[in-house]
Amino acid sequence: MTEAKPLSASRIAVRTALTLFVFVVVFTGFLAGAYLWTKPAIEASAAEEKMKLVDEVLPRGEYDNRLLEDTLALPPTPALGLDEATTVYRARRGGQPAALVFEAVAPDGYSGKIRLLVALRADGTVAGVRVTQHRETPGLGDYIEPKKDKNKARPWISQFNGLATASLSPRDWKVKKDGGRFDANAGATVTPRAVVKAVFRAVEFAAANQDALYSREGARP
Amino acid sequence: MELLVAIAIMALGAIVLGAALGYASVKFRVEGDPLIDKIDSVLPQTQCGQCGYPGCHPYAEAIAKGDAEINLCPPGGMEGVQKLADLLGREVKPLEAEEKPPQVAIIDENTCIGCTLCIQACPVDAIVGAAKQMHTIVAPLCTGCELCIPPCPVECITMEPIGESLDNWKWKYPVVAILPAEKKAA
Amino acid sequence: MFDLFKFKGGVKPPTNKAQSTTLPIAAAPLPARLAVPLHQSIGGTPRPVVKAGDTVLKGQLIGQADGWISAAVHAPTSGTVRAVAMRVQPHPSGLDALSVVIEPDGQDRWIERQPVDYGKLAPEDVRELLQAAGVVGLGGAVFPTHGKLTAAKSVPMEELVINGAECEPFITCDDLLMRERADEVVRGIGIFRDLLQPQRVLIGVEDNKPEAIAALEAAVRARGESFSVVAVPTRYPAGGAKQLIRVLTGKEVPAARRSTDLGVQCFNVATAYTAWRAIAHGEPVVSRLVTLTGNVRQPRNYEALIGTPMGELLAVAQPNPDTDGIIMGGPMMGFLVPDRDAPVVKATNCLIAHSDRLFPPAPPEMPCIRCGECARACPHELQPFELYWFARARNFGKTQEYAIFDCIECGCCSYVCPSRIPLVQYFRFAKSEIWAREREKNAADGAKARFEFKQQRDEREKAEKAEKLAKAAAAQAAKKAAEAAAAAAGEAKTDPAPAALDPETAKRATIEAAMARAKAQREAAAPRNTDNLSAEQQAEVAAIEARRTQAAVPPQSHPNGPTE
Amino acid sequence: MFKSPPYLLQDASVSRVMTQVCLALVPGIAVYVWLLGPAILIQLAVASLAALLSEALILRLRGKPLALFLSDGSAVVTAWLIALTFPPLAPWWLVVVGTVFAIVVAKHLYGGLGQNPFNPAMIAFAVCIVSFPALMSQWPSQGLHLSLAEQANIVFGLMPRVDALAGATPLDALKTALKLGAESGIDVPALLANQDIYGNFAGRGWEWVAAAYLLGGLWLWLRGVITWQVPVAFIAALTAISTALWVYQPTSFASPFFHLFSGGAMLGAFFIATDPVSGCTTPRGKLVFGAGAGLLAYLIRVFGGYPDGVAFAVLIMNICVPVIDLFCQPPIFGMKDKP
Amino acid sequence: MSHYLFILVGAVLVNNVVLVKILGLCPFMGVSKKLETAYGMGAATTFVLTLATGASYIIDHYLLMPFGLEYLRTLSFIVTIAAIVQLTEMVIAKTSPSLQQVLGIYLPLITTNCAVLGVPLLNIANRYNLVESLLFGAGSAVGFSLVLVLFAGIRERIEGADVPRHFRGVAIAMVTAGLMSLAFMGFAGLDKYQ
Amino acid sequence: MISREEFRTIAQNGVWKQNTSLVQILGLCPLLAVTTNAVNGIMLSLATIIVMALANVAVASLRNLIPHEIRIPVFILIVAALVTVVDLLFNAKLHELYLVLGIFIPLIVTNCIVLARVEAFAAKNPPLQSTFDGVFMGIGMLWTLGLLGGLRELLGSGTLLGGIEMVFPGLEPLQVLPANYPGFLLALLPPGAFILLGCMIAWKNWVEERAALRAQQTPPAPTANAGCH
Ligand SMILES: Cc1cc2nc3c(=O)[nH]c(=O)nc-3n(C[C@H](O)[C@H](O)[C@H](O)COP(=O)(O)O)c2cc1C
Ligand SMILES: Cc1cc2nc3c(=O)[nH]c(=O)nc-3n(C[C@H](O)[C@H](O)[C@H](O)COP(=O)(O)O)c2cc1C
Ligand SMILES: Cc1cc2nc3c(=O)[nH]c(=O)nc-3n(C[C@H](O)[C@H](O)[C@H](O)COP(=O)(O)O)c2cc1C
Ligand SMILES: Cc1cc2nc3c(=O)[nH]c(=O)nc-3n(C[C@H](O)[C@H](O)[C@H](O)CO)c2cc1C
Ligand code: SF4
Ligand code: SF4
Ligand code: SF4
Ligand code: SF4
Ligand code: FES
Repeated sequence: MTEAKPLSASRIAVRTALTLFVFVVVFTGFLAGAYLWTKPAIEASAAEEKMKLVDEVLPRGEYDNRLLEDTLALPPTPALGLDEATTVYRARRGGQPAALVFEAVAPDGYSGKIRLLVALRADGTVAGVRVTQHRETPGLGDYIEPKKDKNKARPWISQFNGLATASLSPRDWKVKKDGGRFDANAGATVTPRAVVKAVFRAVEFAAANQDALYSREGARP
Repeated sequence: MELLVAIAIMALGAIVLGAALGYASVKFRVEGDPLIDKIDSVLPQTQCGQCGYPGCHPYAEAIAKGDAEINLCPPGGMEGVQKLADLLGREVKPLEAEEKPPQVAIIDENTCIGCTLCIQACPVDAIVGAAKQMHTIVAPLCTGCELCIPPCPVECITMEPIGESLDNWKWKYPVVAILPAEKKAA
Repeated sequence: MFDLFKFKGGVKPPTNKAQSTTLPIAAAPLPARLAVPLHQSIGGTPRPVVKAGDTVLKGQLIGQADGWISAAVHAPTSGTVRAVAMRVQPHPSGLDALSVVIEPDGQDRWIERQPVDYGKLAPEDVRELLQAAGVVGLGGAVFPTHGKLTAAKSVPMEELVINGAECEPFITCDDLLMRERADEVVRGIGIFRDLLQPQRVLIGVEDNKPEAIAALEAAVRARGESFSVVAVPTRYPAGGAKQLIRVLTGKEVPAARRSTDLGVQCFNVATAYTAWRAIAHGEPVVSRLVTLTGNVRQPRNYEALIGTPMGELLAVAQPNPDTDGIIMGGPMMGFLVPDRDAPVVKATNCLIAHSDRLFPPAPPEMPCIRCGECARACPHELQPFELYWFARARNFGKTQEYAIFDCIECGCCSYVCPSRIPLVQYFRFAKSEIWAREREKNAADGAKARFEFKQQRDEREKAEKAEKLAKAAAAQAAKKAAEAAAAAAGEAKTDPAPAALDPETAKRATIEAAMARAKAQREAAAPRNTDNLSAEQQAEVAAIEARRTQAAVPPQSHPNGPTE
Repeated sequence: MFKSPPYLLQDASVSRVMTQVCLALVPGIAVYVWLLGPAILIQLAVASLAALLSEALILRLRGKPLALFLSDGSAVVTAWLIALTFPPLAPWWLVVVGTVFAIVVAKHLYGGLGQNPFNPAMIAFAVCIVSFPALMSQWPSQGLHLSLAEQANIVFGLMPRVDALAGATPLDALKTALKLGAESGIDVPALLANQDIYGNFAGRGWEWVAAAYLLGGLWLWLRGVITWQVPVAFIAALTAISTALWVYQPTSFASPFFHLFSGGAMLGAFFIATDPVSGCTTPRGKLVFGAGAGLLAYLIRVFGGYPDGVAFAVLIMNICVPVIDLFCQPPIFGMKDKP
Repeated sequence: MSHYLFILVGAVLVNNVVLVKILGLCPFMGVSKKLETAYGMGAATTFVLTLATGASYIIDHYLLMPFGLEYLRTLSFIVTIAAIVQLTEMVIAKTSPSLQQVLGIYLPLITTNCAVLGVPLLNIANRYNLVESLLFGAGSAVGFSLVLVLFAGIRERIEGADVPRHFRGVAIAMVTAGLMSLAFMGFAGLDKYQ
Repeated sequence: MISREEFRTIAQNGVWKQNTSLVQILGLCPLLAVTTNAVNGIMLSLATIIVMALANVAVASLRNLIPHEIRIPVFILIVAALVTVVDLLFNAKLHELYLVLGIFIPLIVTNCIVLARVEAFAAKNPPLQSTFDGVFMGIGMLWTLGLLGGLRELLGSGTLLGGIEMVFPGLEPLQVLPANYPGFLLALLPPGAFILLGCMIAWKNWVEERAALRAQQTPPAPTANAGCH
């Protein structure tokens, strides 16, 4: 190392800043290049990811529009248990409303919020429900997630599939233990109660605002 | 365009940080290394050079610089290694040489020729005597480093283990009565 | 009545005192040989003033006090000094120490005793008399008594506490002393009182010794003194000086301070007795009361000469056949004497014949369950289990944080421990390790200072030598210049150096053999770690080597050295 | 012969201490059996066996004397406390997993008796409730009367675990009810009025078991096995916080009586938080430890994710023990005026 | 208001960075052998972490997001943090040699403490605003220091225990951290009202 | 170039002797956080290997250009750039796994191993050695993460290679233990990770002790000869 006579603080500062500057420019450039190169792939896989989720609640065959692009921004909606803005996806078939896919939150799970993705057909039947995020007790309350459900053939969450909302009274929207029509694993009824309640509220909300939801101007293809 | 914005923003940050760092590195420079003194205080100060350095302080410097292992000082023993490991957060390593019991040098008074060679060699002035006179080692001052042995032309210096007396007797570690049920691991 | 305070902790082991109090004090028979250790008190070891072959009289000085904190040692009986040599000590280590071995002549002849009226003496003279008479604390600590007889300058002396508690089980020598010689004890206390001038004198006796209390009270009354004889609750270690001071005065003496700083001083009753004998009868301390008890047929207190072999003394009490050892002191703080020949010393208040029947071996040591019993029993309110935890792990720094040096080794903690851990042993181990370390550290500091001094000196010598050389060179250059100037014609000049070296090379041959040997040895020692040294280090090593070679020069001028 | 002073020793031993703890548990166990059936006896046996076997195994592996340590009784205390905190009809392997984990990991990895920083029994409970929450929250429903043989069959998996047995403890039931919240119209006093579940003042049956633990605990204190600081601080803290919230909103918070006599409160106060090994040892430290455990137990059982909080509260306080003790060192002899 | 309290309690206890989120383990393991060093490391980390959350929030919101440069987060955050650490180090070395002696060897380790980068990233994932970010950052740091100190206390005690040979040292420390983490699961749910 | 001997030491150090997880006790966060199954652990290790190797090359080649006072920021800059590239790649190609690994991909930057190796090795050694060092350190990390992940998975759910479908769509996890194995959930949670890692470290201590014992029992031939009478 060169043991030159000590430079002044400002000289050193300038020298260091310049060296760092050069390195930063080079590496940021490199990084930005990489970003631009992978960008399309990332966007594609993000979209695919979303579609995969949607596919679980709403079969592809039921609509023909590009669902991810026919969206509506929803402000925070207490009826859905949401305290932040979300997006509603609108499925159409031949231009006609087919189904709504939207998020809902059950605030009163055993250990906090349970986030759901709900698909409600235009005819008032539930196409499907999926849990997207939860913190329920592993091994006890987590059977709401089909992957964790011991009953692989008919996971608990699939009970919602095809429910005709119109034919149900509010009393039915309960677990069997409370006199409703939904099963629940013995020893863990807090979680299903919360989910059932949330789905019920979400479906009611969507049904009541169906027209507005389908028609309001959002991003249309 | 995006690329240029990215580079511009990062470059701005780089200049600010670089300037701050460069400035601080000059303004806050510290001299000396307090670590060396800490290490030195752990070393036994026998000054025997068995570590391969001319005395304890140079060895401490070498450790602080990261040039030397912490297990080179036989007089410090495993305990010293342990202390250094604690101080520096390094792993404990077994000592390079085996530990010796404490000892003092004794000069055979009949053989000594009074050459003063051992006086020069003793790092801690533990030998008294004048040229052509018989030399004696002041036992309490002797650190047992053995440095005086090689220079003696007539081999009159020997090392003797320090015996137990009422002054240095120590209570032993209490015998632990719990013994393995089965034969002790041989 | 007197308001008593309490000390925390303590235990109540069975006292076992009744056995040895049935008979009065008797004189122990004269042994065949006495070995009197010179070091019998805290402080400096007395210097022997007799040598083998000397005849001595009873009470004749044989060891001169060495320094102020030290006490003289005297011949216990008349006879001949057989040796001044290393003899086994009454110490757990079983190591030897310098002792005066005396063969009694059987006549037990006193030297001339000089009673004095201490009232006429200056206090310093009284203290010196006590030192010369070898009066030391007989409560166990054997601290030279004269050293404790000065009041602190800044604090008024409030209480003089006299320790007649005798809290250890089995021991009854103080009890019998107080019963039979109460008057002399009270007179001895009078001496202490006069020297220290306390406001009150409190004599503390455990309430399980009613006879002693009665005797002392009678003696105090008879002498017209104002001492209070106080019965304190029987609880070990009520006789510990700090505990007794606490109980009687409410003062707590911290470990780091002296009791005089709090205006209290404490003496054992036997110490007071010996002080009186020394002053008023001119009798130095040559004997003491020893309780012989335990696994013996006839427990009793004896007045035994210092230096009596313990085995021989104990035989007087007729030990049972299964006796397999002797405990010196009580069962709580005493220790098994490693050798039956160890002599009775001033600290020997009791010998207990040991047998497994009397003291069953402790069940195996279990791990500490942190139950806290020991902490509740500790009279010094320490946390013995923490001390143990760290002592066991050899974490001595932590033991000091937990105040290991406040531990008085009373044994209460071991006594109560459900895990049967020899806690006190761990503490003794830790303490002696810490002391050893302290010694080592002092030695290392000294070594470092001397090393640095030597280095400086070497530096200076080098510099001086260089200067001298430079001067010589300059002088030579000047001379040469002058010569050159003189021989202007430019004669060929001769170099004087080889000529100067010649005689030296010749001399060197004479000790070549020795040098070769030394070199071989040096080389055997040298290679260690030298191969991967940095350049500077190698340079430094080379410099050291150079210095050594240089140092080898001086003796070469004395060729006949090796044969001397 | 190696002997060291003092040569006199008091007549005391670890096994005696542990035996006294077991004895003190007996009244509680008796009431338990009387009111809730004999299944607990099976669990006690299973746990004790598992504890002794695993302890023997690991002692062997570590080359320690078997007889000495097996007879010290500490493993049995651990085992009994595990059995008493697990649901009485839990499958046998659950108890075994918990016990083995307690003995091997929580106790012997730290060197065995006396050296474990965490309470082994509570580690067992925590491990099992975290790993097997379903099984750990199945308590026999009230009024379920099964014979010893039937209960044994359930425990050993020979009989299906009927749903009827999936009751909940009073604490759990209360918590579940509260979760349904105001909209379900349930308030605490109404709920607790249900004699079938809540008995006289806490859970039906449970209140008397707890009372018996209290009795056993007092006996331990009289015998000097435990000191007063931990139980008193524990109970005081639990009472204080539960009273405060109860007074503040009696419709949503249960009374202090309920909290003191349900779940593991009494067992915890006298037998678990008092574990000398894993708890604080200084007098003031014990007060802090007990109060902290009581407070946390309440917070966890009322606001947290688990029906009862005693186990986690004790474990959390175990973590703090060294630091608490460090700051609570009592002054030593002669140093009282100095801080 | 109570929302902020829950964020804080959540960060300190319920979602403790070390024991629940599993971040910052290397210094947690490395600097917990002695209580003394644990105090120092805790203080230093608290300082750096709080500063880092603030700085990264500002960078993210005012430099990166407006230009859609989110992919530069990692890069810009970590470089900023490294600079902050180095500045802290220099300032400490100059102003407090005693602190430097205790922390000298460990301060550089802070840069490689995952928590210091992880917490800002979690802030973004949680979409916290500035105040929330700072609270979460400070809470995490306090949580880190708290468990570090408690852990050091236990480790000092275990030093003296008769731990089986092969488990001595890091292995038993790891087991201890596991049991601490188990105990911390007891806090689960205490922040659910957030 | 690199000698065989050098190569062997580098390999040995990386894989066993200086194993980052078991000996250096560094890089613990990913080690414990992502090893809920073997696949996660292995994939993250692969990402780390790439970063480490490239970072070592970069630093070793540029080491003479970097001024001392900004050494650390520049090293970090290099590492961070590489990590971001890997992050982008995972996002693009293995999106599901990307979501599972979450912040632990960007956290490779602060993985102490990477910087420690850069500081300790690459900054002082030529590029080739540094590359190998990075790769073998990574391999050491890979097997520990894989093993720990596998153990946790097996104990926790009775399966192996869970999550393999995220890397190779179409493959299925193996059910190793009986289907009615209740699952020891603790193993999948943080406490289980800590405890199992503790056991792995103890296991390594045990292996080394045995190796040392064996080496002692069969001393090298000449010594044995000299030892006999
Ligand atoms: C540790 C633990 C975790 C639990 N987690 C859940 C859960 O996530 N979901 C749930 O519904 N019940 C859970 N429970 C059970 C509830 O506390 C309650 O007992 C149950 O939901 C009541 O169900 P029941 O009405 O069928 O008796 C848990 C219980 C325990 C002890
Ligand atoms: C170096 C030294 C000096 C002492 N000086 C005095 C003193 O001046 N006055 C005094 O009363 N005691 C002095 N002592 C004695 C102790 O403070 C204490 O009183 C004595 O050891 C008896 O205590 P014990 O038998 O309870 O252990 C001294 C002790 C030592 C070691
Ligand atoms: C635990 C313990 C118990 C003691 N018991 C007594 C005792 O019973 N009687 C006694 O005179 N001294 C006893 N001592 C010694 C006293 O502390 C103190 O040294 C003595 O009273 C001072 O007087 P002295 O200098 O005249 O010996 C005991 C000391 C300790 C540490
Ligand atoms: C008063 C008392 C309470 C105890 N409590 C427990 C306990 O809660 N859990 C436990 O495992 N062991 C307990 N033990 C037994 C023993 O202390 C424990 O197993 C040790 O932690 C093992 O080292 C207790 C022992 C006593 C004396
Ligand atoms: S070996 Fe130890 S004692 Fe000797 S000089 Fe070196 S450091 Fe000092
Ligand atoms: S006398 Fe010899 S052994 Fe002793 S210190 Fe001096 S040189 Fe070393
Ligand atoms: S009495 Fe014994 S077992 Fe109890 S705490 Fe003290 S040392 Fe430990
Ligand atoms: S021996 Fe020491 S620690 Fe034990 S009780 Fe006595 S003073 Fe306390
Ligand atoms: S990997 Fe080292 S701190 Fe996280």
